[in-house]
Amino acid sequence: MQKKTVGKSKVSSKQGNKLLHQMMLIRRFEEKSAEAYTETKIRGFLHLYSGEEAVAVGVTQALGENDNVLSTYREHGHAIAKGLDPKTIMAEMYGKQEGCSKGRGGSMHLFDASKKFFGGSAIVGGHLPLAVGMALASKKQNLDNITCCFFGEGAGAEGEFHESMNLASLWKVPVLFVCENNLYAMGTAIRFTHSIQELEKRGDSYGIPSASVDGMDLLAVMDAVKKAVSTIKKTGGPYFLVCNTYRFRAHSMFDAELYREKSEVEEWKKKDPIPKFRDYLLNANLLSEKEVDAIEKSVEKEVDEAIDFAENGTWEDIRDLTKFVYSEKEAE
Amino acid sequence: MQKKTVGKSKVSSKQGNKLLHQMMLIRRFEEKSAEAYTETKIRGFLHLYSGEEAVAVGVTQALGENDNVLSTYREHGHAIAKGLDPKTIMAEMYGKQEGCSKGRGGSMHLFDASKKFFGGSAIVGGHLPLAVGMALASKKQNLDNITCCFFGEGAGAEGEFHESMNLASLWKVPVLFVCENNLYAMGTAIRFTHSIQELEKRGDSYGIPSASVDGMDLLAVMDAVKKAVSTIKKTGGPYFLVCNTYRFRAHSMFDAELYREKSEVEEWKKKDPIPKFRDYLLNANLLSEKEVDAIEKSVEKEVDEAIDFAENGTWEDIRDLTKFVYSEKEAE
Amino acid sequence: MSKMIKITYREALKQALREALQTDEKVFLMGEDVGRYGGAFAVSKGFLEEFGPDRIMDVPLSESGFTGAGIGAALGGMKPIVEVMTVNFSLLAMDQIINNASTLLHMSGGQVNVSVVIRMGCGIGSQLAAQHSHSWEPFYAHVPGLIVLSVGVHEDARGMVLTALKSPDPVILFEYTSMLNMEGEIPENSGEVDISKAKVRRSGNDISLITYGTGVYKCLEAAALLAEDGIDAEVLDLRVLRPMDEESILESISKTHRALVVEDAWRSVSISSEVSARIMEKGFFELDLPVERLCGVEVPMPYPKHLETAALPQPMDIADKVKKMLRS
Amino acid sequence: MSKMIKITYREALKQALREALQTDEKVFLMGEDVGRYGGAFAVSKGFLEEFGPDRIMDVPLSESGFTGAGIGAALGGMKPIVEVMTVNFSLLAMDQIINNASTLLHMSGGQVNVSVVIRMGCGIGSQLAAQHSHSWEPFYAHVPGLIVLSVGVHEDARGMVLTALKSPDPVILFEYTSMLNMEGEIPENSGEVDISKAKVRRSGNDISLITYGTGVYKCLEAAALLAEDGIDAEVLDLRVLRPMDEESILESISKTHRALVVEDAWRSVSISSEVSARIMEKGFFELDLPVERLCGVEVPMPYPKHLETAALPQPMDIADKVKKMLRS
Ligand SMILES: Cc1ncc(C[n+]2csc(CCOP(=O)(O)OP(=O)(O)O)c2C)c(N)n1
Ligand SMILES: Cc1ncc(C[n+]2csc(CCOP(=O)(O)OP(=O)(O)O)c2C)c(N)n1
Ligand SMILES: [Mg+2]
Ligand SMILES: [Mg+2]
Repeated sequence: MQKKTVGKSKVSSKQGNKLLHQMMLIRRFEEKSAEAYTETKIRGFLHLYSGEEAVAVGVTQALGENDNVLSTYREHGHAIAKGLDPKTIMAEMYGKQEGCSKGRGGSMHLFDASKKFFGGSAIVGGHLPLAVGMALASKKQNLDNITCCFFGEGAGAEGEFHESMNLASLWKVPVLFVCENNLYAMGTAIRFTHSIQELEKRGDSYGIPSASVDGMDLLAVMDAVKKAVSTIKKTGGPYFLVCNTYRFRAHSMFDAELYREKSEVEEWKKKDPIPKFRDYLLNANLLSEKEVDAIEKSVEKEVDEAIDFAENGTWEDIRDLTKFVYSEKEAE
Repeated sequence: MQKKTVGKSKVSSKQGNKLLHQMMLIRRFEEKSAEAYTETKIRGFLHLYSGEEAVAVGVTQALGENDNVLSTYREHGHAIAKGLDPKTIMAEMYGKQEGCSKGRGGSMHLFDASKKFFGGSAIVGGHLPLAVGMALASKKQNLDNITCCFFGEGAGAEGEFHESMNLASLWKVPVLFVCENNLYAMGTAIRFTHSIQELEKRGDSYGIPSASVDGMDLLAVMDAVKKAVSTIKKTGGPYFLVCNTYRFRAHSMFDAELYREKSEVEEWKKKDPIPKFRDYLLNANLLSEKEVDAIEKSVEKEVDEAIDFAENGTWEDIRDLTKFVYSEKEAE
Repeated sequence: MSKMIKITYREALKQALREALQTDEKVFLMGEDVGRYGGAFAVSKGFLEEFGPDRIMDVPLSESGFTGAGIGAALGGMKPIVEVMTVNFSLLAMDQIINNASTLLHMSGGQVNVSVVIRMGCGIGSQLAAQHSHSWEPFYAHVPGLIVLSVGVHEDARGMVLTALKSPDPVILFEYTSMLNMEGEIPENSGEVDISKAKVRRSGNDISLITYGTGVYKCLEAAALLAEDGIDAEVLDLRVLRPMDEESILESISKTHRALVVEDAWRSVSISSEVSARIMEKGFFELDLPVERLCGVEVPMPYPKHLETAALPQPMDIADKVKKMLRS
Repeated sequence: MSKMIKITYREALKQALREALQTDEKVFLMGEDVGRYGGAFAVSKGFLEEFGPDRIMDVPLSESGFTGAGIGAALGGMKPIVEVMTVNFSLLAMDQIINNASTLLHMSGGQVNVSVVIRMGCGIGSQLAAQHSHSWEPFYAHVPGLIVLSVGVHEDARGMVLTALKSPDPVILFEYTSMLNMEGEIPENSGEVDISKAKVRRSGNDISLITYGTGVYKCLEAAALLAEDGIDAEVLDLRVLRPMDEESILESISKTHRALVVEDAWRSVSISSEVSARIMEKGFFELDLPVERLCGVEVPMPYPKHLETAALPQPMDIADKVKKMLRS
């Protein structure tokens, strides 16, 4: 099913280390988040990214500081990959005012304008038009940044997907649509949500260059996104990349997973992108076992620090309840 | 650009007469409506169908009494073709209670449940989901009717189009989507509304069998729709038919037509479906000049009667203003 | 009188839906994750197995599309129950609900009625923040052609949908996510309930607490607190937000001569505004005090618990407000 | 004081838009048929020629998509003016306006503001029936985070959009289709106007006619009729429907002690409800009479002229209502 990607990216030792580090950090961050959720430190809906790390990391490494990223409620991985500090993310999920959104957003609404990370959106498909608009603004201002928009395959059934693809193509704006096809939208399998399941074909039907890639394979994602970004840079127009992946955990913390077999999950876990990339680096002598251990330790420490930071964060004063309703003034 | 249609439908003399009659009736009806509008007898928005007659007539002749039709605000032609009485349509546009919607709807909201004509919808794209739902109801009840939904190419850019196509395909419901591509959505040409202008390709991207046809050629439309209906009957699922056509008149009565050249309109008028079909019948000796004259006279009379009927219609009592808000009770 | 049983709000909703599905073949349930997932809030858990995929339809994420299809299925003679997972997503279906469901009967001059029930999870969950916590009863209650119901107590959870299915006209049914696990008592043979009238949930003489939805139990709690202080509050559950049962409101006012309207929705242009305005018009001379409102604070819902709690009227706030009103 | 000139409402809107486009390169206009067609209501006629297709963008029929793109363009540093042809179609964009535009500032903890102006043609045209004639100011006025303006007079048509473009937060601007051809007088150098306060359009002592939008000239007409009968009505144009200028309302009440609220929107859960409720809360003891409302009759708009006219408050109805109130 996957389109062949021509020749895998070579990574340097340093780059490999960094990317593996990111993926492992995301994984560990999610595990700790789940624990914190169980301890009721984090509340609301919590959607974990475990299993999909190669997508966020593989795509984001190709973006620059000035490139915009928009994502869904399952966005911790994208936020970390875009350079948000895990401390402020964890504090956000604790609801502390030291959080990246001052505690107002929680897990589903991570923001950091300084890092060009524009949320964290919890209306499925609702951020696609925003991404097209941001790309339009870039075009109008002759900026040379691109806007990258992550969303799930479930979102592809929403009308906003259609409208956004059509607008992006008509206007020829530099937006990279990244569809994370993890086969399920909550408990609804893709065969019940899309009449045509090879979603990359959708892109063609808008005249948008498109490809699909094995989203469990970091190098493949890197290759695919390299092509995507260079196409965008060349044409100034949009690109649609489908990353076929899988979430290892439940949809959110409220999910009995009645809709899929344990064995299916186990099958997919064999394709875990982290050991796959780690082993690649080891086998290619780009990384040593010792370095892997060092990453593991570092990751553990970073996440612990994030938890500490969140624990030590402070609650916003209730008297400030109506802040952030209008700019620099309070709501009535 | 048009897909070849395999062999044109043969029509009998009687059928030819009837179809020509319908097309001519629609044309004349629209002309009279425009006059009545100028005389301020009809108000609101009035969207005329002149030029597109082969679509309504060609498609509807293939439908049965129990087949449902839903249409847009440009629906006089569809209503006439589906067997609504021109009298009640004209009365509706006059706002008289003898109108097919009791005068409540006007030009944009013609209804006749007894004829399975379900409007007359003025939110572009808004009736597509309804059509899918009606087809779903047919499937659930094992009825063997189909639901036919007319809409413009402009509507195809709305999210509802995407959602409806996907749902119809997933659910495999007997709906015939007829896109009347008249090249303009108000003043916006198709190249500004669709990144891919061969709209039939959209159908493919949902796994819906699709075709396009010269909508100025009645016989071609009949052929195409025959295939469409038989596919629906065979598969139980949807079909997407694009009829390429042109509106000879302005979008509505409020339109200075700044967006297109007079010469373009003149070019298209050469493809007028009515003389084309008339000449075909004459040449094939399926109809005589005398019979054409008879049709013309009859049509004139029918439309005059419609006007008379409307003129003699009565105004609903103002005290009934809040009728039809809830079933069989009045609004507060 | 029949035996009383204990039941959660979720279970009451579930029993009602099951009864509807069992009784009428034309009834079917459609919505995101109502089937294989078991319902986002486990209300329809087990239904897919019991009724099969034709009666329990999982739909793709496409609120406008499937809500419109539900309306269309009603036109086609079925009795669809459309579940919009939460009210927040209903904005995507608003065109279908307002421009189609509420107008078709009128535009067709009475020919075409839309007998559809649209259920929506409403209000806060628990710290679901600004895109998942809102209360949009005020939007729908504005629109003629719709019947808008709010499920404030367990008995209505067990009965409203059954009556709603008999309505020839479109019904919007608000269910409250935050109440799903709450236990309550209902008669064992509980079933259909009236859907035209408000209902007094606690009779009292000193002040009318007029409310709906999540406000009902909160007001009852507040009334209990007030009773300790010798204040006898009446709690009127509006139940039907459209068309509003003005008579019951005025009746209550003519007894208590004072009113506080309570709701989780934002204050401006809300159900409370309407209640207050109606009392102004028809109950003015009965009033000993101006009607006041205690509503959701006008801020998109913040994530942290303490701010979420502060953003909504709590029983204590209601009691305090009443005391302040009576003191004045 | 500057010279007064005669101008249509349409021309006033047009001059304002042109000025905005001329003054700020970041401003652009996007919407269905704003360019080649000249604007559905000819407001932007000639703009495409003057400013080119990058500044005057015709968009496909996709209200959610292009409104969201306008919001996104604001995030990206531009100053978009999004035209939603009529308010009726804005239901398709409501998710973008409410779940995105109004919440982003809050959800991001103040980092991301949405400086977009969304213009909508509102109210009746002339016999446009039930999908094209509605007044949905009440929906938007309910939502914190939005600034909601109603263009009731020519001066505001000439000025509001200019001030709105300076707002860091999203502004919804209601323009009235039925007023486009109406002539009015404005100062020759008319421009930016305040967008935080209501405004007394006619000063009077006997009763306050509180209104907005199409209600303003209708109330002025009614006031003229009433003057013949020696009744001195004040006309207060709310102008800003959110956040509402309560102070001006109370000020007027404390002078007249009587009020009638007038609007074209349906009565239940409307702007009038809110005005009445606020007077109840803070102006109760000033009142000589209960506040009354004269609103759109609660029916989807019927097509025939006589029913359309009957469905909305007319100057004569307003005057009659006032007389009845004062007689009581
Ligand atoms: C408009 C809307 N409808 C429904 C929901 C509830 N919901 C949240 S996530 C989700 C599934 C989305 O699936 P997909 O787009 O594939 O993303 P994934 O969660 O798999 O990453 C649903 C139905 C929502 N948040 N927004
Ligand atoms: C949702 C919505 N947006 C905008 C309009 C205004 N409008 C009415 S018709 C029309 C053009 C539709 O074009 P198309 O679908 O091609 O149909 P045609 O009129 O050409 O038959 C527009 C923009 C509307 N009625 N509904
Ligand atoms: Mg998914
Ligand atoms: Mg067209």
